[in-house]
Parts: sequence; structure tokens; C-alpha cells
Amino acid sequence: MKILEAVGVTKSFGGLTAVDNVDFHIEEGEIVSIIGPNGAGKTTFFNLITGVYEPTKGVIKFLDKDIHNLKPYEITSRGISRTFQNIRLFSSMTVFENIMIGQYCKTKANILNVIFKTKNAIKEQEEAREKVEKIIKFLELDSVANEIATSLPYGVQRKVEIGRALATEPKLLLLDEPAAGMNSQEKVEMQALIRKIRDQGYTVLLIEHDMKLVMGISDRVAVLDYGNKIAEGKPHEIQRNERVISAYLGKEVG
Amino acid sequence: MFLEQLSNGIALGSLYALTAVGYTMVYGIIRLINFAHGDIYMMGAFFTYTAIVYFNLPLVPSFIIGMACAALLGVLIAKFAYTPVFKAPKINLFLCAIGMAIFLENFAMLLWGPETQSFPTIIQNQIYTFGGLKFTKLQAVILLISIFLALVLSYIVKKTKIGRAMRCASQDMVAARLMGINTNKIVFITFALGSALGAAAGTLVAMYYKAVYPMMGFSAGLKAFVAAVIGGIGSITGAMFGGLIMGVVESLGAAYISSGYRDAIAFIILIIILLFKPTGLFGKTVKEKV
Amino acid sequence: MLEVKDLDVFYGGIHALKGINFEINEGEIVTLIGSNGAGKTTILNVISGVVKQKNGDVIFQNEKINNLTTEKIVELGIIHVPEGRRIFTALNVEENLLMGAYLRNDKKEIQEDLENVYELFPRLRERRTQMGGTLSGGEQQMLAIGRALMSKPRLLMLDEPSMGLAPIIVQEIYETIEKLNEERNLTVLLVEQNANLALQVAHQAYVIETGEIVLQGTGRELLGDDRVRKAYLGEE
Amino acid sequence: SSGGSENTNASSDGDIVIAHAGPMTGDSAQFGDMKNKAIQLAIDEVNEKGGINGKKVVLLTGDDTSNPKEAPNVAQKFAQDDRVLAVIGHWNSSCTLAARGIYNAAGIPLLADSVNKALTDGTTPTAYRISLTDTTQAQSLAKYAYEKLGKRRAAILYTANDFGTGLMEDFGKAFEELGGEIVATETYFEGQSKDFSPQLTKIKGTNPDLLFIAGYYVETALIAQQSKELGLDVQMLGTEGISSEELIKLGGDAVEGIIFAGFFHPDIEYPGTREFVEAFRERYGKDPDTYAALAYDSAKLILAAIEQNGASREGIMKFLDEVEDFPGVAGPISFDENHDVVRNIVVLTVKDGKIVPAAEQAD
Amino acid sequence: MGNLIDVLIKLSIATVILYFVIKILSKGFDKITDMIVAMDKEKNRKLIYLIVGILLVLPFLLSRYPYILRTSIMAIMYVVLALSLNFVLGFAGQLSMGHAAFYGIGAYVTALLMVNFNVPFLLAFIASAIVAGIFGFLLGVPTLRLKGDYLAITTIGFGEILRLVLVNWVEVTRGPAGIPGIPSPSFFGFTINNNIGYYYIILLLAFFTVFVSNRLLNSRLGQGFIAVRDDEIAAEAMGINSTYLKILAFVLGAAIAGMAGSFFATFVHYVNPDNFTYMESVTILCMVVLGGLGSIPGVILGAIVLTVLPEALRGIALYRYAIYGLLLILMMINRPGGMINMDRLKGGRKDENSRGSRSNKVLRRSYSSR
Ligand SMILES: Nc1ncnc2c1ncn2[C@@H]1O[C@H](COP(=O)(O)OP(=O)(O)OP(=O)(O)O)[C@@H](O)[C@H]1O
Ligand SMILES: Nc1ncnc2c1ncn2[C@@H]1O[C@H](COP(=O)(O)OP(=O)(O)OP(=O)(O)O)[C@@H](O)[C@H]1O
Ligand SMILES: [Mg+2]
Ligand SMILES: [Mg+2]
Repeated sequence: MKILEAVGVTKSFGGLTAVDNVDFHIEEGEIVSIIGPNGAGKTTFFNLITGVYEPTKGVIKFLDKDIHNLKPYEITSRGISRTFQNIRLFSSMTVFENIMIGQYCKTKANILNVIFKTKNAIKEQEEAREKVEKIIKFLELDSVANEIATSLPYGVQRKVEIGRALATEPKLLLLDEPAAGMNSQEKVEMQALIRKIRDQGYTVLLIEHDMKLVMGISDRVAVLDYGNKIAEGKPHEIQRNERVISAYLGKEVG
Repeated sequence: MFLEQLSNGIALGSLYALTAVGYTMVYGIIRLINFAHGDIYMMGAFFTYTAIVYFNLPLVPSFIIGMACAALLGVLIAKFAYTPVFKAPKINLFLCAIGMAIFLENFAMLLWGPETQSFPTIIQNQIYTFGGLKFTKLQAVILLISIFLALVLSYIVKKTKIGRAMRCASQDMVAARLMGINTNKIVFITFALGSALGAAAGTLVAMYYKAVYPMMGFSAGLKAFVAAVIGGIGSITGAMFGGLIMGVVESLGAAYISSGYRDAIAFIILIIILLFKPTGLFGKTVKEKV
Repeated sequence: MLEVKDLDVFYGGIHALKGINFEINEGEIVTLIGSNGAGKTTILNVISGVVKQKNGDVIFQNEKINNLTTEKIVELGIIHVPEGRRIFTALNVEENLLMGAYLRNDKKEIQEDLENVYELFPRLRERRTQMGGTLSGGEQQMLAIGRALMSKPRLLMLDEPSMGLAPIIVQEIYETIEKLNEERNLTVLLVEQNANLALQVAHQAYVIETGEIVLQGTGRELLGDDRVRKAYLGEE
Repeated sequence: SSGGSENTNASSDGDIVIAHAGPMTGDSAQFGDMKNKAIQLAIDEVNEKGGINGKKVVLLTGDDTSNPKEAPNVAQKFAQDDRVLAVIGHWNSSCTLAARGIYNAAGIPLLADSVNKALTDGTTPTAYRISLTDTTQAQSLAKYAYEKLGKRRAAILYTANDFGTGLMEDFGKAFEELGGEIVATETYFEGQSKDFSPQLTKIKGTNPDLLFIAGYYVETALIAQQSKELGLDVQMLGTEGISSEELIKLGGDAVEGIIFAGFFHPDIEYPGTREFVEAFRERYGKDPDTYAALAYDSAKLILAAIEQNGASREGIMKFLDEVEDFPGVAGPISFDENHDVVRNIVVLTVKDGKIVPAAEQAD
Repeated sequence: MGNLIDVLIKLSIATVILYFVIKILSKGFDKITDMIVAMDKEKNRKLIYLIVGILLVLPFLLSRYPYILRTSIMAIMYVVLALSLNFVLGFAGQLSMGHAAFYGIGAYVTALLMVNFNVPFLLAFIASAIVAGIFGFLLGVPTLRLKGDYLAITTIGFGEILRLVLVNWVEVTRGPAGIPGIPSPSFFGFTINNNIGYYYIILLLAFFTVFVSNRLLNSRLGQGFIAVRDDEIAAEAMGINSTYLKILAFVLGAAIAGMAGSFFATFVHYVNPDNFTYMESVTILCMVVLGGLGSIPGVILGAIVLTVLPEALRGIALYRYAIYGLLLILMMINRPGGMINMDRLKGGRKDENSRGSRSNKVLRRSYSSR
């Protein structure tokens, strides 16, 4: 089943068309990667899906419902969650608290419940804590759970971002360059982690410049260049695509 | 009567503009609403006043002394009160500036006494008419000076190397240093310049109203701030226009709506403008890339 | 050319660098590799004066530069492309590049170098008047490197230059680094996560782990080292 | 120049303590400063003669910064201090109104020169007023303007505080009752407004024959200058709030001919007036103004009360209730049953750069 | 000018003394902070009981010092006001500089209702909170579009407009003359007519405010506030409706400030527009930041210190406000996190080598328009 579908999506900034008439979809349970040169429009495409930008043209459907005019927080509560290319963790919070924020949209207590500490409010808070603890275990972040998130090394911060996104219990997870700034060994671990996440039943859409990771993990790869989708297919097909090689991969990988 | 009110407005507006230009310039560089700017303006006026009244110097040297002392004061303030707080959150700097404003007001009161002092009359007020608009000589001088300063400052900030360095320092001090920019120097130059401008404005206003007093900076500072924001804070030409717009709106508002709500009208205009253009008339919207 | 002696750095209670020693000869490419949080960035920050050490010295051309301010260090020709790029978001691309040449006064050569940078990164030429803050991640990275080149460095320190760049650009950047090194005798201190690439171009390499140098050798030597292959090159 | 006076003199047990509460910092500090100087002068004169019954008199000063929030704090501080026998102040009506309840509860006599009529509304019997109420002043001025000056079309420019608003309302009412017309009413903010041109331009358009300025001297001086510049050439009438030498320093030629009310003038001599003026001048290098004179008289009243009835709060109030035609430098002082002073305004004008009594006085 | 030297000498002495006082006190504050953070639940509860106990018997200890009692009442009232601003500034990170307006609205609503319509205090009190809350909502709306300095000036404008309405709308507010003769509050026929009574009313309100702040801070909403303050875009991406939270903060803050205003009106029996100026807003702002933005014990301490200090300094009359200004500056330099700042302790790794770049940027983002 198509979990996400984009039809004719376009985004212009003034004179610049960052995403140009892109058709795209992803099936439930897939890992799909978007690659392309720097400035091709990948991050912008993520921003369109998550409601940070509104498309200039086109339709984006999530689970068959049009989402292109929803606010980011509404889209998140419908089940799309993301990480950021430039890490954006909450700087005055610990790792635990950062991830706990992901549970915000899964809890319901309003101001009165909170002030009077109703039974339900306490209960849902407890449940949220348990879920977060599970996620922390899953990501092996136990040892840094009480550290201020932004004082940690980049690699760990990326993991925390993933944890935070998972905590919103998304149906579709968008990862923007999760392995950037990691060494090869860490990339291998990241690859394993993403696979593990998919095996838990999440659908994953990935932006990444590390070809080893992309090719090793993706069910399907889409390539953007100057906002246009210039290719789409299985990893091995993409690796051999002339246009992709000249625009993006360069000689070595190709 | 409309034309008369319009000239009143332009005259008043040029006073606001003059103060706002210095204000906005300091803001542009260190992103600090320098709440003490109004009080530096007051100190500048007092310095000139002291030179004239206590040391019997003629106007021009006194004026220059006033500006120089204010520049020095500005640098001292930046060095001892502001730079130590640069690393802390924004709000601390803001409070530091408020503290400085309170301090300067009371310091001036201790030195010169609380009462309003009369500023010697120096420029005789001739009246010029200009297509139905009436100006006194001093008003014309003030308007010309503020336009001139706005032009010169815009040029410095936009086109010169030091101006570019100023803009860099305002965005990222560490990165600016990595370019070889001596950011401390830049900050001090900015403050010296901004404070000298403040002193010039303060002195001209004191001459205009023939009065100096310790609290003169308070509402002037607030008004200049409003003018700067209307124009888009950080934009020098914006401050110029913001000041003029505010002067005119205030005068017309006082005349045709109600003098009691005069200041409220200025703020209402401000809020309306901000609702339509959240960064002021000339402010740039630098959207954050996600 | 540069000598780092017994460097100790603390962040609050954390001992981030524990007695680091190494040197760089003129004309060399030296690389520091190591896992996340090992202290690589901290070393560069100490050299460029952004972070102050507790103990130890940094000596550049036989002079201690410990106590110099960042801008003075830059004047000596030590240029640092920092982690996280730190381009000026409200300046446009060309203004950013010109800021790199802040300390230079040779107008004509500046123009030439500007052309060279555009040559190297045609993408930047296309984006000349765009505000730095709205560039894509990779474009910003190009801009940061280009800006550093504009300052005619004698020692160029790059912190993870390949991060976030398309493979084809990474190759180009490394080619450029080698070219500058060969043609202009530029000395380079390179911090990289992509150990494979870095070790290929490096004359000398150091492996840092939790604030200490645990291995050193030429690039080739380390490429062949088992421990390195296992820990950093992701080979089984 | 002056740096204001020191706050407390060291006091020891058994000293006689009276207090002054008023603005020593902030927008109106100049007024508090003048009053403090005058009170200190009166006290020092007594102390030079050996004090009262051998006891030294000491002044405590409390700064209310013109802020009605601070005034009660000052009041409470004095109220708690058993030594304080009486309080002179506050200068702002709003401060007096905010603080009077506390003085009343503590039974401390309060001698105020604030003009708002609510002040002596009977709810706080320990409060006395040594200046005229705004109403009385306004009525006298309206009558003078209508009958003596023969004006019929008055424009009013008033400061937006209780002083200005009260005067504006009462003057307008009285002037219209007499048969005159109020052609314009405009306002401004004390201490903040420095530009009056829109108001004046508008007033000019209504063609008045009198401009009544209900405010203080700084703004009145500016208003006079700006009306000249705008070509508004009309008789100006001011309040007691401008009777200060500073008016002329600030206003120069522009205030020449302005007519205004006062409670005091050095040339209108009563017993002690000349000595007071000279002593003040010698000590502070400037002429005393109305507030200084009234503050001096207040201090003298209290000191006389202590001398006669002993050092107690009740004794002072008893004295104030009974006093008749006490010889003040601003004229004889008696209080009516509301505790308001009984006196008339003097009409002053500026002639050749000097404040002089007007040729014709009010009756 | 003759006294230049004199003034300078006195101020320098004051600066040096202040500097050392702050240095010494800082140690104390750190101790307190450590203590609060390290404290377990049981101890915490005991300490709170102790403090509450002291607060409850305080007025009897002070019965012979009405001035101190009055100052305590004012201090507690400012605790309420500072905590109410803390909702907006500390929780939601919105720089509001017109907070005195809500306080003024509360005071005037109570004054008008009680004086003109003989409404009982409790009703007037509730009405004050509601009306102030409505204005909080109105002011909250533009903040959705405005950031940092632009928001600051807008809130200043709001405060000034409100004050001008109070001054000019003479028919209703009696203009600058203010409204005298506001009756004392009475509950079920029992009238509060001494300061001990007022003390307990305001203490109750303070307890209520602390309670609400505390519950809120430790809830999902409290965490949501912090997230929005740190990085609004990321917060939205995590499913947080930042619009709702910001407006909630404004409404809550305004309503509680309105309650404080209502209390003030009956306590002083007189309201006047001059009570609710821009400087008043600034004073409240200083209390929050000086105490420790976002930290409840910090804000409480800030309010107490900044109420008591000017009273304590009355003795030095003319130098009082100059020294107040100096204190602000020195505090910001020597103790940027405020007196008691829990965040600072949590992130205890920060020092001069800190990842300043990153965290600084975030703070910049929340308080300035970049
Ligand atoms: N807010 C904006 N305003 C103007 N231009 C923008 C904006 N955001 C992105 N762009 C431009 O749109 C293009 C696409 O940017 P985007 O961030 O989507 O690239 P990307 O594919 O993610 O690149 P990278 O791999 O380098 O991160 C770039 O050229 C960028 O400069
Ligand atoms: N400002 C700071 N405050 C606290 N700890 C810090 C700070 N900066 C760095 N550290 C710590 O110092 C150690 C070294 O950090 P550094 O950034 O130098 O590592 P790195 O090798 O560059 O890692 P990365 O690959 O993530 O860039 C890490 O443990 C890091 O958490
Ligand atoms: Mg991207
Ligand atoms: Mg690093």
C-alpha cells in the first residue's frame, strides 16, 4: 500500500525552483533513498512533506489523505516524523527529555489535567516514560541519557534525533543525512540501526550522500538534480545510470 | 492647517530620525537593543552643555568635545558592561543595557542636579518657507544632518570593508574572528560611532528645546527605538524614514484625533506596520533554512 | 612549521585532550582521524585560539602562539574552516567569499582567486547573490572551503570538509587539496571522518581516541594497519 | 551646581525628628530638591539657636520618585518610626493620595502641598494642605482672566496628570459659568512631551484670546517658545506650578508678559519673607520658589507646634487645628474645617526678565 | 560639577562592594542550587513544610514592625507578578515588556467594580483575572508573527497604549487622578482591615501561583514550553502546537498578573495610571532574569531581592537608583544565569570553552529576530 504519494510537487523560492514537478511515492515497509547533488532539492522535498514549506504546486497525500496544507505539528501527529540535516536538538534538555518530547503528541493532558494532576495525566506520563526508556535502550543511549544533548559528539546527537523522531511513533520516518559526520565504522552501525528500525515496522525515507550505505540498504533509490527527478530504481540500476554518474556519483563509484 | 501640521511633523520626525539612526546602527552590529542609547544621548548633551557653560567654549569645539566624550563613554560602556556579557544569552545583554540606562540617568542627576537646565541659545531661529512648509533654521539643520548621517552610515555599513566586518561580527563573532577580524575593535568602533551620533542628536535636540535634563534620554530613547523598528531595525535608511513617519503621524494624530492619545497613535501605527510586515518597512526577512 | 606540545584541555570537568603532541612540516598534509568525540575538533580550536588550553603550547614557526587572539593567529596565515561551516548567513555568497580575503589588500589577485574558487565550485557562481543562510547544506560547505581559500592560507585547517557533500564533489575537493599542496606548497591539517580518503592523501596521520594519540604513521602505513581498518574503515 | 542634599543627618536619641517625603530622583526630582532645601534651612535656623528645649531637630527625607507605588512604602517607613512627629509632603497628588491612609492610621500629621481636592475629603483627618486646591486656584484664575483681563475665548493646554486635569476641568467650568468660551482643550505629558507644535497649531486655528497652560514651568517655557515660533501671539495664563526663576531661564523672551498664579513672591513681603529669601539665596545660590516657600512655612509651623505643645503628633495636630494667621513667609496661615489652608492667590507676571507681582491683583 | 570627584569615589566604592557581595553570594546561590537539585523527594517536602511554616507565622513575628510587614507583602506580591511573567518569558521564551499592563488591568477592573458597583471582592478578583486573561489572549495573537525585539517593542507599545487609555478615558477611569477610596476586601461579612490579613491573602495567591507553575513545569506542557523556547521549528516537527502553547502562556501569565493587580488595588485603596508604567514592566522583567529565568525558586528570590533591596537602600537616598543600575550590570556579568538557575546546573559542563556557538545560537534565536 502506498503510504506516501507526491504528485507534481513544485517549490520555488523567488526565481529559483528548488523542487520541480516531482512525482514520488513510497510503499509501506520500504526503505527508499533520495540522492542527488548538493542543492538538488532533497531537503526541500522533506520540508514539503513535513509542512515546513507549502508546495507552490502539486499534491502530497499521506495514507490517501491530502496533507499539503496542514501545519507541521498536525502532520507529525498523523504519523510522519523526521530528523534534521543540521541537527536541531533542544539545547537545554537532556537526552532523555529530548526524546520525551517526541511523546508530546501521543499524550493528551490539558492545562487543567496538569494542574490537578488527574489520574489519566499521571498514567499517560508513566506510559510515555516507559516508551522512551525502551527507545533509549534500543538506541543504546543509556549511558548518556542524562547528559545535555547538545554537548555530545555529533554522532550521538544524530542518534538522539532519531530517537526523538521514533518517540512520536511515526508510520513514516524521514532521515536527512543521518550518517553525515560519522566514520566508516559508525556508518556501518548506522546502517544496521536503520535496518533494525525498518524491521520494527517503520517505513523509512532517507537522504544520504554515503553511497555504500545507500546502496547497501535501500529497496529503491530516487535521484534529484536541479529539482527534477532524473532517475528512480533499484540501487544497482542507479549505480549504472549514466546521468546519475555524471551529475552525482563521479568516476570512482560508477 | 494641514501643511502647518505637516511641517511640525517633519521637524519632529527629523529629531526622531537623528536619534534612531545611531540606535539602529548599534543594533545592526551587535543585535542589542541598546536601551542606554537614549542616556548616552543625554550625557552627550550634558557634555556639550558643560563645555559651553562651565568652560565657556564656543559652540563648535563644545559640540566636538561632547561627541568625543560620548564616544569615549560608549567605548567604556561596551568594554566594561557589554562585552563581558556577549557570551551569555541575549536577554542578559538586554538587562545589562537597562541597568546601564538606569545608572546613567541617576549618575547625571548626581552630577548636574535633577533640574532642567537651560541650554544657551546659539542659533537664532530664522523661519524659512518651502512650498507651504515652514521651517526654522535649526529644524532645517537637523533634517539635513540626519539625512546626511543616514547616507554616510549606510555607505559605511554597506560598501566599506569595515562595514562588512561589522555585519559579520553581528552574525557570528567566532567565525568573524576566524576571518581575521578583530571583533573587539569592531564592537568598540561601533559603539564609539553610535555614541558620538547619539551625542550629536542629544545636543541638537537640547539646542532645539533649549533644555537639558537627566531624564531627557528616557522617552527619546523609547521613541527612537520605535522609529527604528518601524523602519526595520538594523536598517539605517529605515530608521530615517521610521523617524519621519512617526513624527508626521504623531503630529497629525495629535491634531486630528486627540493630543492625549498622541503617543498611543505612534504605537498603534507601529503595531499595524509590524502585523503586515513583521520586520518593519525596510527590514530584511532572513528566513531560517531548515 | 607547527608544533603542538602536551596539550591539555578541559570542558568543565571533562578532560577532552590529554597531553597531545604532534608536529606538521611545511608542505605536508597531516590528517587527524578518530571516532566521534575523540577531540579532533578541539585540537583545531586550540590551534586557532577559539578554545583555550589548560596546559601545553602551540608553536608556529618557532614562536609560541598560545596567547594570541584568534584574529592574530589568522594574520599569521593559519586558516580554520570550522566544524558546522559557520558561514555568514545574512551575507550573500560573494560577500562571504570576500570576507575570506579580509586581511588582504591586493585587489587584483583577490579577483583572480575569486574566479579560481568559482572555477572549483561552479555551483557557487550560480548562487553568487543568494544569502548564505538559504544555501543547501553542501553548498554551504563549498562556501566555507572557498572562503578559506580566499585568504591565501599558509596552514589550512579543515574540519570534516567532506561532510554532507555529494561524492563527486568530495573527489573534487580532495583533488583540489592535493593540487594546492603540490603547486602552492600549501600545508594542510585535515580532520576527517572519511578515514579512507584522508589517509590516501595524507603524508602523516594520527589517530585520536578519547583525547589521546593512540597511533601515528604515514597515511599509507595507517591504511594498512589492521586496527585502523577495523575501527575506522568499517571492514570486517 | 547642586548634587541634591544628603538624606539623613545622624540623629541620636531624644532628637526631634520631622520628615519630608517627596520626589528626590526621577522626573520631578527638582521639586523635591527645592522643598528639601527649604525645610533644611528652617531646621538649621532653629538648631543654630540651640534647638527646641535644648533638643536638636533632625530631618529625615524619603524619596517617593513621584511614583504612587513607592509613596506608601515611604509612608510606612515613617509611620513605623516612632520618632517621626510629622511629615511634609508628598509633592505629587497621586503620591499623597496613595500614602495618606498610612499616615492617618499611624496618627502622623501630614502637611501636603499637593492640590488634588480629594486629598482633604474628610477620610484622613491627619492630612493638612498648605497650598490651595486646584479648584480654588482655577476659579480665581478664571475670574481674573474674565474680569480683570477681559478675555472671552480661552484655549487650554494641560498636563495629563491629576494637577493639570483638575485645573483644566475647574478652570473650564468657572470660565464658562462667567460667560466665557473654551475654544480648545489639548493635553501633553509632563516630563515626556517636549514638542507641542501640533497642539499649538490646532489652538491657533481656533483663534483664542487667552491660552491657559495648566502645567509646570519646564513645559510652560517650551510652550511659550514654540507658540512664538508658530506665530500664536496670545496672552498666556499659567498656574502656581510655573512660579519659578527657572521659567525665565528656560523660556527667555518668550515668557515675557505671561500672567500666572502664585502663593508666594519675594516682593510681596510678610514678616520674615525677606530674611528667608536672602538666607536661601546665600546658601543655595538661587531664589526660592513657591514650593520652597510653602515647605519652609510647613516646617516653621511644625517647629512652632512642637515648641508650644511639646514633641508629640497629637500636639502638632492640635496646634494646626487651632492656629490662626500664623506668620508665614508666603502669608498668614490658617486651616479651615477641611484642613485646607485659607489664603488667596497672588497674581504674578514676567517683566524684563523678572518675576514681579502683576499690576492688578485678584480680589 | 564640583562634586564630580565625590560622586565618582562613592560610586567606585559601591561598585567594589557590590562586586564582592555578588561574588560571595554567588557561592551561596550555588550551594542552594546544588542543594535543590540534589535533594530527594522526602527532604524536599520537609524543606517546603519548613518554609511554609515560617511564612505562616511571619506576620506575628513582625507585628511590631509594620514597615517590614508591609515590605513583605509587597515582596510577595512581586513574587506573584514575577512568576506570572515567568510563564511568558521563562516558559514560552517570549520577551514581553508590557507585563505591567495586565497587572494594571486587574487593578482597575477591581477598583471600578468595587467602587462603582459595590461588587464583592471575590467576584471582582475573578473578573480581574478573566479580563486580564482576555487581554493576554489579544496580545498573544500578534506574538505568533513577531519575534524577539519586534515582539518586545510591540508589548511595550501595548503597555503604553493601555496606560494612555487609563489616563485619557477620564469618564471611566477618572484619568490621571486615579481612583481613591477602594474598599477593603471582605469575605462572607468578614472584612480585612489590617496588614496581617493582607499578608495572608497575598501569601495564598503566591502559593497558588507557585503550585500552578510547578505542576505546569513538570508536565508535558512544561516540557513543550521548553522545546518551543529552544527551537520552535524542531518543536513543531515533534508535534507541538507552538501557537497554542504561546497563547496559553500569555493568557495564564496575564490572568495571574491580573489577580495580583486586584489585590494591589484593595491593599493600597488607590489606583493611578502611574502605577503601571513601562518602568514597572521592566522591574518585573529584571526580577525574572536576575532570579534565574525559568527557575521557580530563582524567580521567587529575584522578586524578593529586588523589592527589598531598594527599600534597604533608602538610607543612601540619591545613590539608590544609580546603585540599582550597577547591581543589574554586575549581576549580568558575574552571574549570567541568574541567582538560582537549574538549567545551568543541569548543563554543568558549560564554561568558557563551552560549545558556546551552538547553545548561544539557540538562545539568540529565541530572543532576537535572526
Ligand atoms: N529558504 C530558501 N530560500 C531560497 N533558496 C533556498 C531556500 N531553501 C533552499 N534553497 C535553495 O534550494 C536549493 C535546494 O536546497 P536543498 O536544501 O533542498 O538541497 P539538498 O538537496 O538538500 O542539498 P544538500 O545535499 O547539499 O543538503 C538550493 O539551491 C538552495 O540554495
Ligand atoms: N563545549 C563543550 N562542552 C562540553 N563538552 C564538550 C564541548 N565541546 C566538546 N566537548 C567534549 O569534548 C570531547 C571532544 O570533542 P570534539 O568536538 O573535539 O570531538 P571530535 O573528535 O571533533 O568529534 P566529532 O567527530 O563529533 O566532531 C567530546 O567528549 C565532547 O563531548
Ligand atoms: Mg540537504
Ligand atoms: Mg569534530
